[in-house]
Amino acid sequence: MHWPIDLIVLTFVIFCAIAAISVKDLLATAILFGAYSFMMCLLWTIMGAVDVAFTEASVGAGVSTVFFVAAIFRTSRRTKD
Amino acid sequence: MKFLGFIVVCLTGALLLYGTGEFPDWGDPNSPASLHLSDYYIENAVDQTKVPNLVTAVLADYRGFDTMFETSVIFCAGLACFLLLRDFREKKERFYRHVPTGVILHVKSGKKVLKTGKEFEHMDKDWVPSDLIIKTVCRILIPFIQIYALYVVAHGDFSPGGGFQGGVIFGSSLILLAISYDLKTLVKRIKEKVLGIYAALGVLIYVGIAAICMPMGGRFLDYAALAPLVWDPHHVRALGMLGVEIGVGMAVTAVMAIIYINIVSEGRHDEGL
Amino acid sequence: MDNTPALIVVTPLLAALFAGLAAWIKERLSYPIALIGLAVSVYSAFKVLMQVITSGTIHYRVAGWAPPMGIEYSIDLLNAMVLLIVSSIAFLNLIASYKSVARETSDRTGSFYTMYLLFVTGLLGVTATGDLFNLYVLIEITSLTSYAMVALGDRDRGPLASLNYIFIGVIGASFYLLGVGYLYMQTGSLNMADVATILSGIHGSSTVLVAFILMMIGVWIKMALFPLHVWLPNAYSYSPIAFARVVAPLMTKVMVYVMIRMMITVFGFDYIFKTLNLSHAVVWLATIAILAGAIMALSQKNLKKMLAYIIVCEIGYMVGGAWMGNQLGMTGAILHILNDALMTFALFLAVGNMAYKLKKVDLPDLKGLFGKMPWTMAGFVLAAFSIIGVPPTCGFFSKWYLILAAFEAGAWHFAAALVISSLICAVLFFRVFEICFFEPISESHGQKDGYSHVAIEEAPISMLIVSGLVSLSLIVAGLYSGTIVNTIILPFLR
Amino acid sequence: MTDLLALIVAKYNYWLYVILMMIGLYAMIAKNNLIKKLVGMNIFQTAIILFYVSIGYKRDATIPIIQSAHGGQDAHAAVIHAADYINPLPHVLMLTAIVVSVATFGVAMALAVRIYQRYQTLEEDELRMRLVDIGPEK
Repeated sequence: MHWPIDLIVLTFVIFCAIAAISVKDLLATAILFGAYSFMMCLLWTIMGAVDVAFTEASVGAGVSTVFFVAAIFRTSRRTKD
Repeated sequence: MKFLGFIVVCLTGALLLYGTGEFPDWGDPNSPASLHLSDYYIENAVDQTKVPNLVTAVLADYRGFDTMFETSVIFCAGLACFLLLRDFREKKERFYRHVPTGVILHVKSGKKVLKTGKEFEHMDKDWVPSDLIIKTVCRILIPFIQIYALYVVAHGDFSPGGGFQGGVIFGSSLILLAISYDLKTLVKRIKEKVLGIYAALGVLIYVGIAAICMPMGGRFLDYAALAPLVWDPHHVRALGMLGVEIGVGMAVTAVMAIIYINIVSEGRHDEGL
Repeated sequence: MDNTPALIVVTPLLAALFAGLAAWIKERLSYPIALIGLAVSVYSAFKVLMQVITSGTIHYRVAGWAPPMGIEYSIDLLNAMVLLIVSSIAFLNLIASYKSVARETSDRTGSFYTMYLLFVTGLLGVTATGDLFNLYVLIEITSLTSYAMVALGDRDRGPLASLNYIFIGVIGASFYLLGVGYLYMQTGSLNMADVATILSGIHGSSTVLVAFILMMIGVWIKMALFPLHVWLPNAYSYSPIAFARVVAPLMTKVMVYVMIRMMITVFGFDYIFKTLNLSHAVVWLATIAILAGAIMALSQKNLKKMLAYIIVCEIGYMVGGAWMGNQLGMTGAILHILNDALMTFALFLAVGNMAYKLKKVDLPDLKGLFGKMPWTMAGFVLAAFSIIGVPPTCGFFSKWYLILAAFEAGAWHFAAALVISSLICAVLFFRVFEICFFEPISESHGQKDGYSHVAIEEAPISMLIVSGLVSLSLIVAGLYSGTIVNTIILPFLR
Repeated sequence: MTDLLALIVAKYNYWLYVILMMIGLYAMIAKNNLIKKLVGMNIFQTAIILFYVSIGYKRDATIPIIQSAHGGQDAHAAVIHAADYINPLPHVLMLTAIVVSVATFGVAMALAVRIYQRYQTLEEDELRMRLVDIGPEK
């Protein structure tokens, strides 16, 4: 029975998601989004999807965040919402 | 717009929740999803393909056709970034740094190119002095990351991982090089042309292995037809999958680097993070 | 072993990769490679169609695994017809657009052809596949290529239109994917035929209902049915002309094909029309779509935008016909896939020729075009007649079937919308003809007194030949539509 | 009480995935900044992946890598029980979906950079104003 762990991580995921779309600094969004991806990856490991979790760890938390930061570097950090 | 969006979202949520009403319980071993195809794969995949990681077996063999197009999607993304952003015009403004004194030269326009070497070095516009610790650590780390990436590609048959994950890790090692030094270091080492050819070649390895099966008397992607070509006909499917994974790894590595370089330098390939 | 079904899809993909590689060596090499790849694809599609007509549905197991385990191509008459349409239109367009590609994307033609071939691969794969998830991956290939292409065309507005297209397109594809997930939850399978057999036992399930709604919304977003059409006009009018000419006739039609495939093969008529009884609601929706598309087309000042709204209107015809719930309606809808692909292609070829010479195609720019580009205009007039529905062009026949179906089902509002939209199209096109024929050329073009002294400035010969060929094929398709219905559509529906 | 708890345990994963998806969809529709919209798009896509992975999960089962096959020769000796392993098919599908989503994300980022190059802003209302400024379309 590991549903309590699953539930806790899932709550974290939802917190990260809400935080990522509501902070007013895009760089913070990028980092929170990386945290979100990593939490998601933990969740999938708990559910036994190791390959998917591995991919998410390298793509979502890794490369996507880098693309994100790169794009913010070339555009702007400021946002109105 | 916000209010309308809220209504649409609530409607969608209600629809989806309504659909969950008749779902089997979470983790129920007797749900239809885990009985029909899943049982077949779990019981027969190892026998038929000699690959213990079922995900790889299904990914590269039973549903290898999906994966082929998935690799094409990645190739397509790299190509799209190239097409959208690549800008072949040289920037007129250049910065150089005189290494011994630390004096910065700002060339506003003009054709003359300073020879970079011991005395002068290129400098980015938003330049910060690169840190010795970061440079050294990354220099040590990068080869290990790359070896790990190769391990992930090669060991995808037995443990989690495979071409895609390995490729992403290898690609991120290149990106790390660009971040810890500067973009010019990466672009100088690996030419744009090499990356482009690698991306296309990776997908071509996949499609090529799949297509060779046809003149060999099999169907498209039927690795069993390749048996006369390999040294170990008993494991021909596993070997076919390995070849395919290498192709995927190459394509993904190159595409990740292409996307990063183009985004970070706005397509000019001169300066970046 | 006969591998022709696989060749239809695989050769464009292989050609795309070789074209991509060749572009790094010499940019000029990629065009002939693309041409050869598509030619093989057309030949294979033709061969498969003949085979299906003589000996019935072809089942091709990719990788040699039996259907529910592996991916299967099951090509019946409907698939085979759409495959032939897609590959030949893509091939013809490639011939016609050599010059315009060289002009619009001068320093990266190789990449353009690679992208083009990948797009065609996606469309062909969507049409040929018999697997629900494979369909999703291929839809993503077509979408990704079109996102990039839309951004390439108009440098000012293209990227923004493309990003909006991405948001909407991702929602559409994700809804489809969710629908597949809900189906997988209840059936445990992804193969269309297999899912259909399992579904026939669990028609009452709410999960299946939600899956059906999600998949339909996803496909409707992708085909731009009326309230979900917002991405289409911008996306089609900003992309480079060589790409617009292939995306406008094919993308939406292939998505209509996907909808019909879902209705017939996966869910079945019994489920849709007896268990759910959704026919009335959707036919009303289609009626509104037709009227809205036609009225929005009236208010456009740019020829490309106007045609894009006419496409929105035509989608209403096909959706309405398919959901009418009788054989006539389905016949009309399938025949209209063929006819509308040809008509739209002919129209966009003509517009492409104009855009090649005039640079922009706002309505005032077209003054005196009959004198300047007589052959192009001849093709345009034929295609316009076909859209309006003048016999013996092919547009008339599919409309005829649709109207008969509407009468049979008692859907008077749909029949009325068909007639009204045809009238609006007539008004639209005659307004264009009037501008092109009667209004004298403006001073800025360098001519002094009217069209009598206008030098003929035609588009390149390769464009004209293709344009003429396709426009003539509208009449041929019209004359032979009885044969098409009897040999392909009716046997399929039985 | 125990019934309710059992129901929650049985279904909460699916409910929370719906909530996550609503968050993503709301960000895509209602947010003003294009990059925020992209984040919403990614959340939306990962929510779907979470849903698929939840389908595949089986109680009391292990990850879909067959242990006995590592042994080499005696691979056929051990009998494989399907109930002991998690369903691998959703994982395969989701690997593909992740790849597709990162590809879309990359292209969208490239487009965002292009838009910023042209208009110096990524806010939707400002972009709309700039579009009015450049006048009627060509």
